[in-house]
Amino acid sequence: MGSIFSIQQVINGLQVGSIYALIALGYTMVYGIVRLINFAHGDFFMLGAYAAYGTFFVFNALIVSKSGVTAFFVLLASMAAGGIIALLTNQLAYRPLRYKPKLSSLITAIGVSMFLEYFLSALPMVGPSYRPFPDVIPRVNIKIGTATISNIVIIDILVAAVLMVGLTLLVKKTALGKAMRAVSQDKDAARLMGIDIEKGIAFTFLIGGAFAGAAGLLAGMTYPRIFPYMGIQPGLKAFIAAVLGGIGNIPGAVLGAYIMGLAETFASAYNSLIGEGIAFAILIVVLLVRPTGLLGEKTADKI
Amino acid sequence: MKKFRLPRLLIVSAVLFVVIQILHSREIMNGYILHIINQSLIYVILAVSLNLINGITGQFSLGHMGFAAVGAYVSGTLTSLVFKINPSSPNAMPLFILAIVAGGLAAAVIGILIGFPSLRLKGDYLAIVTLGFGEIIRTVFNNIDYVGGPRGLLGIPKFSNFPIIFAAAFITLVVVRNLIQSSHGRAMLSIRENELAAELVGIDTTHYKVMAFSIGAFFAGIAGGLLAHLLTLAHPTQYGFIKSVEILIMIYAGGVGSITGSTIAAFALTFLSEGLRIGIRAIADTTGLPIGGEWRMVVYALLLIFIMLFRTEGLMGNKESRIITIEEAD
Amino acid sequence: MRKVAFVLALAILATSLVAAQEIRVGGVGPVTGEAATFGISTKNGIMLAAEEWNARGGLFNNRRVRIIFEDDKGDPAEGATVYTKLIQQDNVVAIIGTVMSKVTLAGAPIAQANGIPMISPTSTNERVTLVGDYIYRACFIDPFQGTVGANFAFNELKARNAATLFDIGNDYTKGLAENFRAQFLKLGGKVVAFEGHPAGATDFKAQLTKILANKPDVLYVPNYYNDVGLIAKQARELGFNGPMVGGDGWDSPDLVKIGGKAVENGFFTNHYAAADPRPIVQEFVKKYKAKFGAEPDALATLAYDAAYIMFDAIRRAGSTRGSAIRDALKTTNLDVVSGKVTFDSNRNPIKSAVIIEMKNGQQVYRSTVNP
Amino acid sequence: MLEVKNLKVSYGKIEAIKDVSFEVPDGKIVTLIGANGAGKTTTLRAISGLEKSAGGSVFFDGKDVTNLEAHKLVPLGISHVPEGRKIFPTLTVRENLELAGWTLRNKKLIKERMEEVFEIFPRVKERADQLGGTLSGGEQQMLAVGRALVTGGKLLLLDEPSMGLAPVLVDEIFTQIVAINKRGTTILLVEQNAAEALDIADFAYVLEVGYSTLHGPAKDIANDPRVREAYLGV
Repeated sequence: MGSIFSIQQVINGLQVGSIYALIALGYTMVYGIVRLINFAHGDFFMLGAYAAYGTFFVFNALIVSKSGVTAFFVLLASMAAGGIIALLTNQLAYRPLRYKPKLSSLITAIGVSMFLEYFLSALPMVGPSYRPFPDVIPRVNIKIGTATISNIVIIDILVAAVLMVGLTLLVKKTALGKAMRAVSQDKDAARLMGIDIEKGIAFTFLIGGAFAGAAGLLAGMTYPRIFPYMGIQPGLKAFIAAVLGGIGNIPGAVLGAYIMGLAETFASAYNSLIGEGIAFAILIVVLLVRPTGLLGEKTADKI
Repeated sequence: MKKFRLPRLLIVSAVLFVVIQILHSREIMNGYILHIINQSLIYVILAVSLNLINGITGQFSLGHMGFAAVGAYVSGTLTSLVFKINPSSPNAMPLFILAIVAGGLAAAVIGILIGFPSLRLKGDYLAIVTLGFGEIIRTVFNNIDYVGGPRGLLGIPKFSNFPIIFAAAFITLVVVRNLIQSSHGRAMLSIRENELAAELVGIDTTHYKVMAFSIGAFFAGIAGGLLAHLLTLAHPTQYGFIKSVEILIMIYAGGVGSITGSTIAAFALTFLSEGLRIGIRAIADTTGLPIGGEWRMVVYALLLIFIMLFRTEGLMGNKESRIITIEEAD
Repeated sequence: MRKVAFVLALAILATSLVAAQEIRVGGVGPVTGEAATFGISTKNGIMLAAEEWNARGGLFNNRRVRIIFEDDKGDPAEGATVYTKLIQQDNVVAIIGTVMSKVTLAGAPIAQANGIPMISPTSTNERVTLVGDYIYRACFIDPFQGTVGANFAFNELKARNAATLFDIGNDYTKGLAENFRAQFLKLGGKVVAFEGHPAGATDFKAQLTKILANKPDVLYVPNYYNDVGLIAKQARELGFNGPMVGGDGWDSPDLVKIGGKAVENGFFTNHYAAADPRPIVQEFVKKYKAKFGAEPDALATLAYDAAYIMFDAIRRAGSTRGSAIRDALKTTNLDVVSGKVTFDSNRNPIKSAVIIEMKNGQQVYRSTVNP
Repeated sequence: MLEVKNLKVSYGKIEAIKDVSFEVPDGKIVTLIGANGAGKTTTLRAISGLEKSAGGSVFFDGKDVTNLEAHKLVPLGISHVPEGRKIFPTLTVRENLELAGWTLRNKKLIKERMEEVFEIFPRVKERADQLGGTLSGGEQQMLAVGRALVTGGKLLLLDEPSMGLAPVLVDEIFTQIVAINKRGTTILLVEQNAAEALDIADFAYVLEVGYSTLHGPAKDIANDPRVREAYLGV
């Protein structure tokens, strides 16, 4: 039993959870405002990783002393790539269908996701192969008693925490955040307040995509191997985490992500066969007990 | 009293069946085309049965291939491990059909189980839970060594052929058509349109949702069984959520709630995906561009986006062809 | 007018003669989807082999080979479709493919039923060639590599407590792990942990933490290089310094690029050593690099070999008849990159394995093991 | 102030309104009455830009505003209190009102207007820090009107303000509507409670299955026998 619930396993679970959290944050924002399962979100994550990869090599070639400057631009590139592609996807594929049945945009979302994956995989200079991700920041392992934690894991956890707090403040305290919440709750009413909801939605995609991009960079640093289909599984898991925490709820997404990370870790440590299904099992149990997720707001159906 | 008339669907199906048989036996149509037709027909069963759950009753399910997996594994286990049917023995065919139906029934039982969350959950929440169920089913098969685990269930006899698959697709169409054009179907539609209102006028929504899930799952199980006996194997990775999404694409491209649309889309998308093999090669050969099969899916994805952007309601909208609708006798 | 018609007829005759001279061979591999990188390597290997044979004047009677390569997406259903297409639509005389056992097993019955000989470069599942007498393979089967790995760990590394980590969604890695365990136990060793991870995982620490708590002195990781790189890194991060052993899935230049120093003290069973001075090996590595800008991995090598084996059989058969090619395959005795190949009665290749050690970021030849 | 000419709106193939024309003069209260499904709500939604019209035109202050997007109409001076109030349930009452000042970009002005709203509806002030979703129906209606006042339009579109309210509250709401009108805001009122609406309105239009049929001074319409029979239940 010791090896199942040891400090090391807790650290392992937190690491897995923080990557899920980073993707889930953007996922839950976008879902909250357009109520669309954005299948392409995991691909924005993947694009962020590739943008970071490319930028790293360009900067390494240009600048002799790497370190800080490179890391900054790599982060910028990953966020820009994720954000801009998310924005473009919204404008080209989702916006024209905004007032059509919601499921038609779901299919375009699937189409966009397939396109991004297959396109990158077919593109000669990218290709389907696994690419070794460089150490943007040198990796240092820190010993805590019998457990080991790497500086990358600490960065992951910190970034997830900072982004969560920042996003919560943005949404709760700023006028822009309130407008975003208004749009997510009632689009017509928001328009009647003079809010340009398309701008609000576009902004949300930009932020959500940028977060996904940053998550791609961090995932690349944590698990130094990237490929065009790398977004599918984490995207799915992050979506589950977002639903688990209560979709549209920012702390909920992070909570859901860490619950999933820890549950998967403990389950795999207990018996590797059940590790794979545990995320789904937890999800089903939670939703059956609390259909709006752990922290989801109860909005009763009114006649 | 309704006058007896040979239904249009039966006539059209019979003609198509005979034409395809003749074309194939005269070798005008090669085995490849026939294989794509077989595959399309299996997709017809999957799409029409998913449409019953998703399009008609409005219960967003993302785990449809999980039902197909149950059908494939149950029927495949029966024919290859339990009955150990020798295809040449005289009672092989009845046993095979028995196995396929058993697979469908097993899937229906699972369908009832999965139908229950739909009583509590709606929309995207239901979608993610059905997706979860589908993935769990897949994981379970992946971990049972008796049915091959990650090696897959191998050595399934090749029983599926064009007449059998055609008959199964025809039966699926007739059953689902008759169902949705009956009072049951109208009850299901009313759940999709407004569940609360349906309840208020006294429709037992629980009953109809579970009914949609179990019947939909039954036919998905049949399709899974037929596929397994066409490929001679069943493998867990064939039934993942990406495959469920492919079926979903078919019903939306065809038009939600239209089984005519699902049927056409199942054929159109299967032939499109195959046609692109030849198309991409032709482009590469004529232009000299260094493009290969890896571009096929890029084009497919783009076409999918364009279909949804420019034909949002799907190919058929929610209309049915006159071939599908039941004629009212004058 | 009559003259024009004559010239036209001649032209048609000429082109049809040229077309008749061309021998169509099918190639299959997953070039899209999550296994696409393996499919691309496979395609590259086959294409390079075909180019070389054509440069030498074709397979026989100056008849050049034309590869029709199709994508199976790593999906059995697509595999069945593609095999049917190649046979029925494109009238290929033989098929080289495909990569994954589950897909090959969907295609093989179709090839067998149509009397089209085929050779899979990399499908390791034992049942593949048992489908029938037209079905061959160019790679080891699961039991062989697992056994060699266990012998090596026990005898050479003097390990007594072994642990394994494999992909539960992948039959190749699971098969190797199971056969390793069986042999290691037979030798008198102890398998202190036998853990799997889900397909597509990137974090293996939960399993590794559990494994390392049992203090193994060797870790058997029969995964593909992309996973091995990550597993090695994470194992080292968690404090494991012992040797790691794996199979031919390790053979890729990307192993070191992903795993870095973590793959040092790693050993794997393979078909050949890239540093092998045999000219066929050196030629192949050089040509492959020149054409595709990357070093070949195991998949490219095996695909290249599989194509050579098939082309050689067609040449010796001197015919495009399926049964003739099949009979020629049976008597294969050929030097290819992965060594000298003959086939046993189950149409599996009899060839020796080598043990490669990862040292200073390089593959170093260590020993040869004969079956 | 507002002129609607031959307006037409369709949902897919269903024509919700086929031909509706009317005028709202400056400073007056105009009411649209009609049965359920006559197209009253759709007319308001088309004016404020929530629906696209399929034909006809809308002039506001002499400017053609046909099919202008909703959020662009707000700064021009059209405030719409929609059917069902559409309060943001998880924003507080105060946040609901603040958002209504979105286009003003002037914190002082927003504050002033909020104070005005609190004056008109003291109940809203009492509830200022509660979540919108926790208010009673009457309070939500007051908040909805309050939001419209913060946006500060010259023309206020009111959709069924009395729906689902107790008679006492209905009277209060109608009293406040008159008061708001007295302060200089023009009002276009859609009501099923035709008697009350005709009582406070200056002009009235009758909508029937997508067409505007009768119109005239509210008093005349109230006395029209057909209206009395169909809508006033006399």
